[in-house]
Amino acid sequence: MMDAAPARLDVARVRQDFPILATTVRGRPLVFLDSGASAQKPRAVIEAMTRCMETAYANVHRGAYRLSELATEAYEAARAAAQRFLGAEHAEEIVFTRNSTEAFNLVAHSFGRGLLQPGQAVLVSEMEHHANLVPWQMLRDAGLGIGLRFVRVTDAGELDLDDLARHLAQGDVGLVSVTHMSNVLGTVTPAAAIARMAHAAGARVMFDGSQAAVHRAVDVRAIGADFYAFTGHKLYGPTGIGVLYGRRELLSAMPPFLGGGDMIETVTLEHSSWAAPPARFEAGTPAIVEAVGLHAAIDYVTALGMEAIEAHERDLVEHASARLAQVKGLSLLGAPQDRGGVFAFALEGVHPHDLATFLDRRGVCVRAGRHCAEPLHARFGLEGGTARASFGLYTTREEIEALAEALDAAREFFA
Amino acid sequence: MMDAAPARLDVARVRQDFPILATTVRGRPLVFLDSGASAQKPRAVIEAMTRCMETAYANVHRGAYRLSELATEAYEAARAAAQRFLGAEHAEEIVFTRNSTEAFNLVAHSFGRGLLQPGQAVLVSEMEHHANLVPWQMLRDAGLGIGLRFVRVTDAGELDLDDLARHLAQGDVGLVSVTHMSNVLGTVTPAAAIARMAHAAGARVMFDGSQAAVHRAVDVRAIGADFYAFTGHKLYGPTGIGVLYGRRELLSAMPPFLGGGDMIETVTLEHSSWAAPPARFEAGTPAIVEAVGLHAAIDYVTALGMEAIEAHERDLVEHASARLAQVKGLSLLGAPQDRGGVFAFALEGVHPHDLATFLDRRGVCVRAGRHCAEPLHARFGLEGGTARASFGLYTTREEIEALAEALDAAREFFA
Amino acid sequence: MSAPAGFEELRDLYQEVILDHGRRPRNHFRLDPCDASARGDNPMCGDRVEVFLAFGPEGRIARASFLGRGCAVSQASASLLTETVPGLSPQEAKALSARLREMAKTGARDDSTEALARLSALSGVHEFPSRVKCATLAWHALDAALDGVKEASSE
Amino acid sequence: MSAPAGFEELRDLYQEVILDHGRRPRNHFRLDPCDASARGDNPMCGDRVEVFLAFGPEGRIARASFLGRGCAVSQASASLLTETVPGLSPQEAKALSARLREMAKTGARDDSTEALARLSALSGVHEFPSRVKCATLAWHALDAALDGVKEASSE
Ligand SMILES: Cc1ncc(COP(=O)(O)O)c(C=O)c1O
Ligand SMILES: Cc1ncc(COP(=O)(O)O)c(C=O)c1O
Repeated sequence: MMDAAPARLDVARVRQDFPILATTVRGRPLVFLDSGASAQKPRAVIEAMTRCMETAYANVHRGAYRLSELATEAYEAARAAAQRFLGAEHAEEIVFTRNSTEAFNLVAHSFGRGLLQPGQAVLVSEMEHHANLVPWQMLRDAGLGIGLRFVRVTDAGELDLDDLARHLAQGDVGLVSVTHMSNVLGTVTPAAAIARMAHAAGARVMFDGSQAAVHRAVDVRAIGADFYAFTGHKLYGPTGIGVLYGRRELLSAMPPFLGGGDMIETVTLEHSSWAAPPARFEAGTPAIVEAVGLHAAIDYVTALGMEAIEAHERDLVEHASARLAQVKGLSLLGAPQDRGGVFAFALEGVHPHDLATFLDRRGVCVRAGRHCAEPLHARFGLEGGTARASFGLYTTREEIEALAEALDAAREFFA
Repeated sequence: MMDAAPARLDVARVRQDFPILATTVRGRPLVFLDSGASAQKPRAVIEAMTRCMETAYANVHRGAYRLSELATEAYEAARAAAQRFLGAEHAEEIVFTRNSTEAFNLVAHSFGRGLLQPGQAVLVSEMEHHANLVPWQMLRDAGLGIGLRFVRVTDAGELDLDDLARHLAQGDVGLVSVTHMSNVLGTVTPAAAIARMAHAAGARVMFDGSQAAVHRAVDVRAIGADFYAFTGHKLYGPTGIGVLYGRRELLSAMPPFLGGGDMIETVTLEHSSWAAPPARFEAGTPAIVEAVGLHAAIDYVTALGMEAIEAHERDLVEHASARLAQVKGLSLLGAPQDRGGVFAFALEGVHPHDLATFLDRRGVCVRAGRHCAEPLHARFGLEGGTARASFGLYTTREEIEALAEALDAAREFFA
Repeated sequence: MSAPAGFEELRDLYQEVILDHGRRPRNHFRLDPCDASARGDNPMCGDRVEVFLAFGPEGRIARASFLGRGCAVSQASASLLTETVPGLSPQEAKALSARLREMAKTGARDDSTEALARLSALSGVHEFPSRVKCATLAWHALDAALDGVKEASSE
Repeated sequence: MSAPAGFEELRDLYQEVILDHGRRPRNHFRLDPCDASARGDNPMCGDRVEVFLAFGPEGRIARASFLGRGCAVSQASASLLTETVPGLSPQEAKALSARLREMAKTGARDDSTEALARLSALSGVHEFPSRVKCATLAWHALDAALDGVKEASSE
């Protein structure tokens, strides 16, 4: 590909990078439409992990020998890759966590207890994944006088910015923590506008980029994010590693989260002092091999180009919106203006679980349930859950066609 | 090997299972004597992870399709493997964590805040790794009225059981948390006796098995452990995964640790209820591929036989004790009766860091520093640290010889 | 029934009796008054079944009903339950419940009694591990109701 | 000196001047009274260097000394520092410190001044990334002392 502005994704070639896409399920080709729950891994990621374990493995930060230095360099190179990927100013602003969930717990603990004041409130939205809700409930219930309030979601499935403004106007909001892209509605939220509103009201802002960072180029400085989280396994990377971005002044002012080795400066039996970020927030032996794998994943999507990935997804979303509209009895959850590759839906007369089982028999993998977003489902009166199809960079129009046909067949079967 | 009671380790063959052991460092064969910091990975582990990602990957606990069921089965099979490995009664007593460090933080948080009472104290020892010290300091400093005291270590480097008895006699100890094997002294502690003493005094007991589980067969029921922790990467398994064993009644009575998806039962905006253990303590997408890798590691050491591994290590320890005694100017830290394959030492006139650098040039990897056990080094007046050689199941007598010769050379070089 | 070709395995799970009971659940109302009731929740998927029991003079189950929401399998299983347990003593009902759960897990049909033969339609679920809980949810609730517990533990 | 064969690279780090200053550090005492001092700690390995400075009438450094414990590299570096900075203004000393840290990282020798030529022995450390901090610890303490800070940040 000589000329590439913007590069188009050669999906057929891309699919060859993912060994699992060549496998079959009960003799049928795999149509994997659950990338929103976790994405498949390209060979580059698998091989980077293998190479690390076969040729350059040792614990990091500890040894005074070459192998350990190599491992440390690889680990810190992964941090630098995450820094570039998010457009962060400093590598020390990148903390490796287990996943997004831990990133929210870390901020709820260390920012929540360290920098929020009694009487202040955290503001999340009705469309949050439990990862960006339960840690704040636990903070609220810790008896520190920190409140928790909720920004409404419109019927179209968008963040209600007027409601956000109303909450901020109360003057007590210390942190706004909202998703950058809903894992149910697909809604991409106007992060920069939200950050401006939050900052104008004196609040800090955290974004849940678990979905967004997979589908769109993210620049935390352009957005104005104070914290930003994403999770490796959804970005075609390994399980067991996630990323928390936090602005340097904030991380530096925050007390630690977990205690143990590597996060300390000095330790006596009676007292410990803390290392500077990011070490302060990375207790114990980190997910070294997984960091190396995440680095490979970041390199992989960067080489394809986040713009090309986004363009491909926009094409899929457009196609899927049109095609799913033709499926009789199907109703989509939400109709956001800016949608990433996620569609949750109900099929008349067919419970989502029965539907998922039926589709699975045709090799079509979708998820059924409430997708760790129970309050959102309650908001839309869908306590029984929805089925959800979510796309990855390897998803094709043909797969969307296979889904649509299978939906028609399911309706007939269960009628 | 037809007859095998107890099986002997065929070390030459075992070494072929570890790709990295065939590599060279600056043109010299790798003599890896830092397994105590992190062990190398056998091909079986690497391949299990690769196979998972290439053929059976999806998120767990969530999908109603075959691939996700397979991933869930693999993840839960890893839990069952850890259960068998530790001799636990129930699979639900196994919680997957990132590493040992997180296991201690989990217990400090959920047992410490949930089940310890104000006025009670936690008892750790002077030889603990920071992972089993700093979380308790943080608990002590949380203003809950929970104390922290320290059991002395004898000059020989053993746990002072008389001092333990004295502390327990005060009647306020709620939890004894001590190492099952020191990562510096190599001391294997009498876990069953400690548990009996603790229980007789009405205290619960937790063991740090990060080192012990690698070197000895562990049976948590035989020991009488209430909690037991180990970390995957030291057991020839992946980074990013650790294991916490907790007795069912205790785990069931404990509040959660981190909040998010999968650890909840129901969630509304205002309130969440918790899932039963172990899910309650595993928030968010777990380290799925790493669990599969850990399973392979457990199968690997189990197939070799923990007894055979222990016998091999005892042979190495005996040999090393004798051989290192011949090195001029070398003094070993501690002289425990029961020592696992770990030797920390000082070489007269050579600082540990200079020593490690020197040894590295001969391909001999040892660690220098305080090995995340600053208080222990202070206890022995070794604020400047020690050098440490630690063995794995692939360590040979020849490697100990290489170490000893390199030590002689170092002394000459720096003299 | 115009199922596409190649879906024979689906028929193991969605046998006609399941589809029928799933579409038109029997005894789908609240028994009021009732002597015992309990709710079963599957938090993972949001399925919910509440089972109501009325006992006859000798302590046998006289009537059973349920309310709930969920997939065809969970609703059919609850519906079949309400048809099957009347006439049984609490012990017999619990034994039946245990058999049912066994069938759902292993797929072993059991035609030794008429009641079991009818319920054997649910054994097809064993090929679908993530769906086993759908088939057993109502039976957990039954056990809880017989034990005097208000909420079934989800196993 | 009977270093075994094949250890030429080690000589890049442990040049005679380093070994010498490491074995017999110069100015290894507490300047008392002193005008400025600061401590540098490397928590990872326990190395510690405290640098003491006395200024002359025009504000130039008149005398320097240090106390500390640590490896040959960190002690030699501190010892060389105390020999090199007397006579420099605070600004000159900080510029020298920056050059030293650059050399330690990149390995680039600098013989443009006599002081730099002497310190270039420390440039060998660049091949040993985990040891770079050993070579720079005293210089961080120097910067901190000149800034009036009591503890050097470990970079
Ligand atoms: C005795 C002991 N406890 C705890 C740990 C901490 O293990 P991890 O860093 O994997 O959490 C280690 C290893 O560093 C150890 O040796
Ligand atoms: C929007 C969103 N936030 C948070 C998460 C949690 O990610 P993880 O389970 O990797 O912590 C997910 C994925 O499950 C998600 O989609």
